[in-house]
Amino acid sequence: MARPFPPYTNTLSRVIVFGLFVSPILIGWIATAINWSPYINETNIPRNQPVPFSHKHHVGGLGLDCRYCHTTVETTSFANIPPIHTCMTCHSQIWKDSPMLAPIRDSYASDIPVQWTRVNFVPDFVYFNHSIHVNKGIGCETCHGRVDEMPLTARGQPLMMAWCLNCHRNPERYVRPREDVFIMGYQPPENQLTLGRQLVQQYHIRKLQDCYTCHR
Amino acid sequence: MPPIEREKGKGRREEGEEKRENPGSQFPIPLHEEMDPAMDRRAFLTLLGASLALAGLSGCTLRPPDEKIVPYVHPPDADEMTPGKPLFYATACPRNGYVDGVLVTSREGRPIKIEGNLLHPASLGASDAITQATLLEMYDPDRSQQVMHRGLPGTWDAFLGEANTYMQAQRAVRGAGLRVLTGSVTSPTLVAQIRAMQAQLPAMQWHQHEPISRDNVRAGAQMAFGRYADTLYDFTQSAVIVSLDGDFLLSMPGHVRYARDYAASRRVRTKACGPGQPAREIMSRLYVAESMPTLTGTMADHRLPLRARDIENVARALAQQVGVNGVAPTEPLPPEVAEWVAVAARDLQAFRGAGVIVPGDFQPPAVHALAHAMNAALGNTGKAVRYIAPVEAEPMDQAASFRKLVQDMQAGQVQMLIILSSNPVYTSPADLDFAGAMAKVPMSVHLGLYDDETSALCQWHIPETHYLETWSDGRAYDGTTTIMQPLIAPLYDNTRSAHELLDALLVPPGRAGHDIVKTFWSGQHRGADFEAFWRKSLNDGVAAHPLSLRRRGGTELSSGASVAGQVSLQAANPTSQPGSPSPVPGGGGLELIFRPDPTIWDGRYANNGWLQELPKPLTKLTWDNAVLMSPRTAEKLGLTRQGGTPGTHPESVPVVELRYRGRSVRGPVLILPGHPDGSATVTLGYGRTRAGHVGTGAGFNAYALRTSDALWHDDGLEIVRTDDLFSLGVTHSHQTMEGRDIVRIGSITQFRKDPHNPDGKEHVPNKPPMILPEAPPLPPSEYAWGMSIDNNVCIGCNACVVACQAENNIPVVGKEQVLGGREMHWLRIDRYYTGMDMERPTGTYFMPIPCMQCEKAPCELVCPVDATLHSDDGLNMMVYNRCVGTRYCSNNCPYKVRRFNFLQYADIAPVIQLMRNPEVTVRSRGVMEKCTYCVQRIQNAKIDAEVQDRKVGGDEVQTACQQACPTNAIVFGDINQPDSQVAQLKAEPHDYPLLAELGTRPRTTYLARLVNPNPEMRAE
Amino acid sequence: MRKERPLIYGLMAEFDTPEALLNAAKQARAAGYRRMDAFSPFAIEGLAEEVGFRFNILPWLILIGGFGGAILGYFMQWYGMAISYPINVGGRPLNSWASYVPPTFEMGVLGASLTGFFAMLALCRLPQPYHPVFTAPQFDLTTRNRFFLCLQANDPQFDARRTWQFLANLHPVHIMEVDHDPQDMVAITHRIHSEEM
Amino acid sequence: MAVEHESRQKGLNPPEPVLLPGQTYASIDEQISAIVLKRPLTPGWLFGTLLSFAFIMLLTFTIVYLIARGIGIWGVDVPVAWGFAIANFVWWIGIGHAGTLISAILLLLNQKWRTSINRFAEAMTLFAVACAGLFPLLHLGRPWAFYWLFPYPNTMALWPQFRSPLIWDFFAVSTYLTVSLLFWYQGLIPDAAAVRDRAQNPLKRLFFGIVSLGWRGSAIHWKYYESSYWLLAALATPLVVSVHSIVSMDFAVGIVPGWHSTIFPPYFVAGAIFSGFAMVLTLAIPLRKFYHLEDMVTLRHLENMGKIVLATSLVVAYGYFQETLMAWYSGDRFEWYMVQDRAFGNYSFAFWLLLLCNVVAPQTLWVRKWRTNVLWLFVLSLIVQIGMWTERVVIVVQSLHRDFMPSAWHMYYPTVWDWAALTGSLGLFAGLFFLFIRILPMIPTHEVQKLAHEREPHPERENPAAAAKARP
Repeated sequence: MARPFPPYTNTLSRVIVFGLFVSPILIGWIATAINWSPYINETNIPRNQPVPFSHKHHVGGLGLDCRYCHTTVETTSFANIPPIHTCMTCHSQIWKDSPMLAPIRDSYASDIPVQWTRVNFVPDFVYFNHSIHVNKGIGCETCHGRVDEMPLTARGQPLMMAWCLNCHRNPERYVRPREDVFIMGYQPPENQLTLGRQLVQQYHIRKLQDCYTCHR
Repeated sequence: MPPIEREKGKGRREEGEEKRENPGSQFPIPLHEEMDPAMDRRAFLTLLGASLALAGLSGCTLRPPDEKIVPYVHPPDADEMTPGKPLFYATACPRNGYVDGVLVTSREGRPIKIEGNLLHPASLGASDAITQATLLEMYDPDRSQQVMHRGLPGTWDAFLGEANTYMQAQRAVRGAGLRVLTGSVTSPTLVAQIRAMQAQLPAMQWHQHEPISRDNVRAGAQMAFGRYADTLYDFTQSAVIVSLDGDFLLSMPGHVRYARDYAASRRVRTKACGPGQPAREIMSRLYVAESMPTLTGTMADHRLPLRARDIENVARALAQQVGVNGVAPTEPLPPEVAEWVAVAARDLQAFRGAGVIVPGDFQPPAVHALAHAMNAALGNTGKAVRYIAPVEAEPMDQAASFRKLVQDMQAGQVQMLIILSSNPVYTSPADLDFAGAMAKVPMSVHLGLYDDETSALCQWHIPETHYLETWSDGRAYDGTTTIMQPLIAPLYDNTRSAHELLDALLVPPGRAGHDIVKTFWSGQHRGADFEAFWRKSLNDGVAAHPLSLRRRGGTELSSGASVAGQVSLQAANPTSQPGSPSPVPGGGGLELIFRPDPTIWDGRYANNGWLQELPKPLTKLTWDNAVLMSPRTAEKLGLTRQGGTPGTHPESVPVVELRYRGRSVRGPVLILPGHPDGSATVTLGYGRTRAGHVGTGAGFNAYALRTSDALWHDDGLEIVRTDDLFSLGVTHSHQTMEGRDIVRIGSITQFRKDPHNPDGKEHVPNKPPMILPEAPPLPPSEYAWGMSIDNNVCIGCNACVVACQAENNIPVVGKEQVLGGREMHWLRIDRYYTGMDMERPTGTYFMPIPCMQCEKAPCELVCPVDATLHSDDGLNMMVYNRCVGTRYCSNNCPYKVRRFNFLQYADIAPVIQLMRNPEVTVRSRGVMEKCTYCVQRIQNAKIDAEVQDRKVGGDEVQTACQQACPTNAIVFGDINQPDSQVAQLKAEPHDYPLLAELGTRPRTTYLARLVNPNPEMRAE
Repeated sequence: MRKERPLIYGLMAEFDTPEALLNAAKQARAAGYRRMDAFSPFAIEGLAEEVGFRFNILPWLILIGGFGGAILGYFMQWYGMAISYPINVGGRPLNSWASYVPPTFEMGVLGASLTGFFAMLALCRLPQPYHPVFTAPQFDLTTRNRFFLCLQANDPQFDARRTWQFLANLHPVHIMEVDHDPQDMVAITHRIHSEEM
Repeated sequence: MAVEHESRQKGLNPPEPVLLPGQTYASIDEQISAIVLKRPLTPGWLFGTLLSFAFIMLLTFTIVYLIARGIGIWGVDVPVAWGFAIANFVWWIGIGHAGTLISAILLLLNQKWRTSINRFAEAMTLFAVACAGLFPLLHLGRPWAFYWLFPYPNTMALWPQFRSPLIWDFFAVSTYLTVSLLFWYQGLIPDAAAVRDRAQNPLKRLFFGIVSLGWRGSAIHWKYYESSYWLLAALATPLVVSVHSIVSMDFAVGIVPGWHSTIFPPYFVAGAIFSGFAMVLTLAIPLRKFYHLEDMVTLRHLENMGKIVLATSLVVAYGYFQETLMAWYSGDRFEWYMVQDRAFGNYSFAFWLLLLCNVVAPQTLWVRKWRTNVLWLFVLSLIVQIGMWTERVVIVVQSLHRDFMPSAWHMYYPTVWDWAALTGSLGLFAGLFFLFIRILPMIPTHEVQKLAHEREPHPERENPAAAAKARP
């Protein structure tokens, strides 16, 4: 009669059966990991720009205030990208021949805007409003990270829904006094929670979990 | 207009899936192709910003694609624009010469919404469906963008060259061969320009042709006063209103204001409920004798359907009974008509000086003369009825004028014809062969928004700038003047306004529109500070100027009394009334009635998807016109609706051939309850052959039957049934309420007895006993949004529907989809008939149905993915980006207010993207959507309030529908604040929730409809 | 008693009726054999007990699996709806337990069934494509119409000759040796036979 | 006609045995494994398979087009947002109930006659559930997002909404599929072993060797096997009831008149068994004919199934009656209108058709002569399936097309794609089944052998001929 299966098939088959158990879990775990990883949410990945603008230099070094360029951040939903005009206020005086700044000068002359690459953005169906966050004592740094340490700007935080909710559910952990909003490298006090709760009261901050807060 | 930032320059778009679905729409290629390469820089940047949003459409990798972000080169002045903040500009929307004041919302330099202008007397903040829809007209990709010369692309300079040679020739003959054809004109600037032209070329002639002409009104005034005059009504003053085929709620100039005033006279409140809603338990009474069902008729307490030609007779009888001397009915009245007349007459007598008689624009002059006489005899003149000098710059008998023009053209006397923003080839009466006559004109110029039927026959076609891109001016029905300012630089280069064209012809190369208008006004302006006047006029949208002495009224004709004198004098000897009794009845048979279309008017809006898909108020018909007739007439002709034959839609209707005065047209039949027997109504404006992708081929052309001697109705119609069937996209085909508690209808008398049950029926209490234990009460919320809709003053005019469509980026789906029951309107207006017999319904009632925002929402319970759920402040949230499209919520919604994107409906044409409201997500295929109470407005209001550390006011947020409503029937607000208007309205006794027995606890509730019948009238 | 690992796996007797097999198993048991197994095309009442089947743990495992699944199921729903992201849905309570019953039940059944099936495999030491008995000639008939009893060599009672004798007394259709390594099967059987005569 | 002839000559009393005499262990095994191992490709089988594959192609094309264009290619609209897709889903799930029912409930009830039909009944269950599972996915507006119905750790920190009957469906159907699969597979193991041992072709040996997991029929194996098999049956029984109850709750939880009814769960379950057994008949009758299994699938089986069809048909009829009665008795305006519209409205033809098929036609089974008439049973089984499908369509479409607001009422017209999806799924079902009967033993050998053993202890002794024949 024909020889039956060789002995090693026992081990083999058992391994396979075990694999059937484990593989779905493993695959799911890997998928989740990827989904939460910077590869997807692009955290800390510097993006190339037509002009290698350095926040490190301008903010960290020269100590410019965020609002010097992003003028509308306190009043509108959108923290505007500064017009070329703003760049030229200084760079018509200093570095005015630097080849690095050629695109800026060209744009200023030709009136054709420079096309920057977006770094921080949320999907089109998310309605984020800068003014309300800034006015309620959420620091720029809280969402954008230490911009003053970014030679080339990168996304400082994952900017995904779970991350947003984290703060919307516990604002007291992140809120800071209004006057400190634009400070980089702000050190939260030891009593952040007590201070936070007090500020939440004072600024009338609510825990907004309603979908309509961001999606319309 | 400033260039814009990319950030807001787009309609919000759904996530990845949709991007994957439209790989074709990669910007910028398609947009560039659409635009003239040499387009103006600012306009280009305007588009650039928008279109860059589309860059995201590429690629579908795991990671989102790189997005570009484009800053200004030079920042805009802070007062001009802050990115992310909407701006509002006042201007005016012209139609048939008259303008309605509007306030246009602009985002980053792009107009995205048209609303009424609070300061403008013809609007008072409200607007109508058509006016709001003109926004889409501006962004219409089919708009003419290219100077055309004999059907081939030409250039403006070439045109100017050729035109000049002709103008020179004309100067030689003092303009004997020059003709200018316009519609009705109220624009002072335009008039001045034409006058200037006439001054240079005395022999030239100015003809007017307005397809929806008001010749009857003018002739009527002539008859009564011996001169032209416009009539103004003030329904707030009136206790008894009698309309003789006068549809003052939808089609008359000033109808928006009239609706507002009429509603004021009908609104019933037990307590004062905020501004404009005083406590009053009396109603005006409305009698309507009409030749086809209109919105005015549906509001009537006593409605009398009559063939159009019988109206005059009723007018005579009524005049006789209210004491106008020397008038008598030309033929005896049938009993029920006689009774109607008698009762109405008694009522009018009882309320002398507090009544109004409104003649219909489409009724013969004699009816108007009689109305004037009656108003005078009853002492209404000077109170509810006032007369002003004509608002039109040059009133004339347009029919005659147009006939003259055609004759001249055929006689070869016309060397140069300038057609300003009208489409005579399509709209000309069938008996005048305008198209044929065009062949005899060596130089014809057509200025128009579209490359249409007329431009096809003209030597030159000049693309016209839309009024939102134009400096101009115009006057409202009451004479109020508005200086119109552009919201955006013309989207397309080469476009010219009428002003610019005429100016260029007079003094080549011509000036810019801004200079023309401003120069004119600086000429008009007496007194020092012109700039102040100019700025204020632009800001208010109402010119503070002699042309309109008072905000309301215009130059008074003369004291009411003396007018009354003239009138009675005239009316005393009817023989002196030319052409009466009119019109000459034709050769028997059925009566054919022509009416403007309630949505696309005379056909000029045929390419407007919003209006094409807007259900016509009564028939709920979309995308087509039809032969409207009463059930009995249809039965007589054997045209009752029949089931489908293979290959046709199962609900198809028979197609008939209309034979009238030797011409014939084929069209589908639609049975309209309440239509008088023995007549058939057709609406104008359909059957366009060169309207554009949307309008071409929709419906049949009723102009082909219309003759210049009987523009509105005449006998002699023969209806022949054909074997063909046709499918009509009717969105609401069921006539009755099936005895369900939907619209509550009561009488004012019953209301005074028991305000809680005005209809005298038993009702399920608002909160029925629940078998299950009550859910724990929701945590106390800061706000509780709610809405109250007053069925009593809703006239079903559709203004709210279009407002909603514009505000919420609601797509147009097309006729096929409507046939499939997939129209997308978040807000629909239901129309129900009451009475056993659809032949003679006892009433017609409207009910706007937005989402009820139920506190116990059945839809939420069944959504498997939490895509629809409840917010703290009581909104029934719909999260598009979470929706997987099971459509269970729609099944479980008893009000059927949910709409589903069965296919990719959202239009991805780049130019349409510019129009989108950036505050609202554009929904992709496969997701559910519905009314959100304009949550974007709520959220922004909240944010603004929070930034200022204050609370949102109870009436601070206005929904789009509320804002547009001419009658203030819709009120939205925070019911947590007892002093808010909505809270007060919900406290009214006759407030009720729809389908209360289901226990859904709607946040939208209704106020019962009340009628005020005359007890003297025998019940039918 | 041999101390070293027995040369063969065991002795196998082939019978042609279930009854004969059952009887044989009984006798073997009576004769003090413990390490044995019986093979048949279909289940035979009481056979398992004879060849040394004791306590059936399977039902208890399934019970545990079932409750485990159900508890997990309800916890998941309660946590998701009431703790992790509490949202007002249709004005219903956050912990609307009634609505959570169906998934809870399904999870319970799922848990139980999975445990049941895989525990069965585990207890049967399956999958096990190779087993010495497969090498026995004619053993393939065990899935058709033959019934086998195998006395294993590692049984303390086992002694090749005596056991053979014992089996022979049960009048099987055949007796054969089952070797660990099928290769020299034939040789061994030859030797034994030669010694017999 | 051969069938009638057969029943006449066998005489009708006493009731048919569940296994005809003269079968030995060997002959049973021989006959069953032969179908898989020895039987050549018959043109009939080939034709059937190819035909069903043609329909599978149709299905595939429909799916591709559906995903490309959107759900709008079907006739669904507002208010009728669910159309054929959901009706098909419910119908298929219903059919999928007979298999587990036969194998589980009848096993517990110790019904001997189940043995020879349960294998392919279970296979039928699997394939039906597979077809059913297709539709809820396809009918989503965004099918690619279906996994949002499943709780998984996502960056949105969101969960499924467990109050929704659709989620219950998701759990019920997936559980049901899993359990039926286990149950079916476990039953298959010993038979796969049998085929393995018969197979000459090494590939088939390998295949069945893998499938049988090295089963060697040890007494211990049998012990655990039976204990687990019984317990699975005990679990499957409430499961099978729960599944269709939950499916019925998709409707019963809704407030739509014609859906919102407490009678739904029992009446859906009965309907499921009804259509399910009809499907078993549809499959069993040709099978026993073409593969000459009259000895094992006897008239007794068919008759018993006929009885069950009759009984369930009565339950279903009671359901219809209850619905109408309650609509009238409750005095609910909407319910009552719905009932009237069902009987006399736009879709009344469907309503009367389903009454004819589901209530009237099965009554013939009171007569034993009809009940044992194989041809009539076959025809009737088809009628019943048409009837039950129509019932689902009526429940879904008719109830929705006229609910609360007369203004929103609108008709539903199926498009060609609706029909394509339906016929396509039929093709898928048939195709799978054709493959199954070629590849796997369609009758559980060991159970039939046990049956034979219980009937006569020593079949081999009594038919040495057969025994000899069976000896390789």
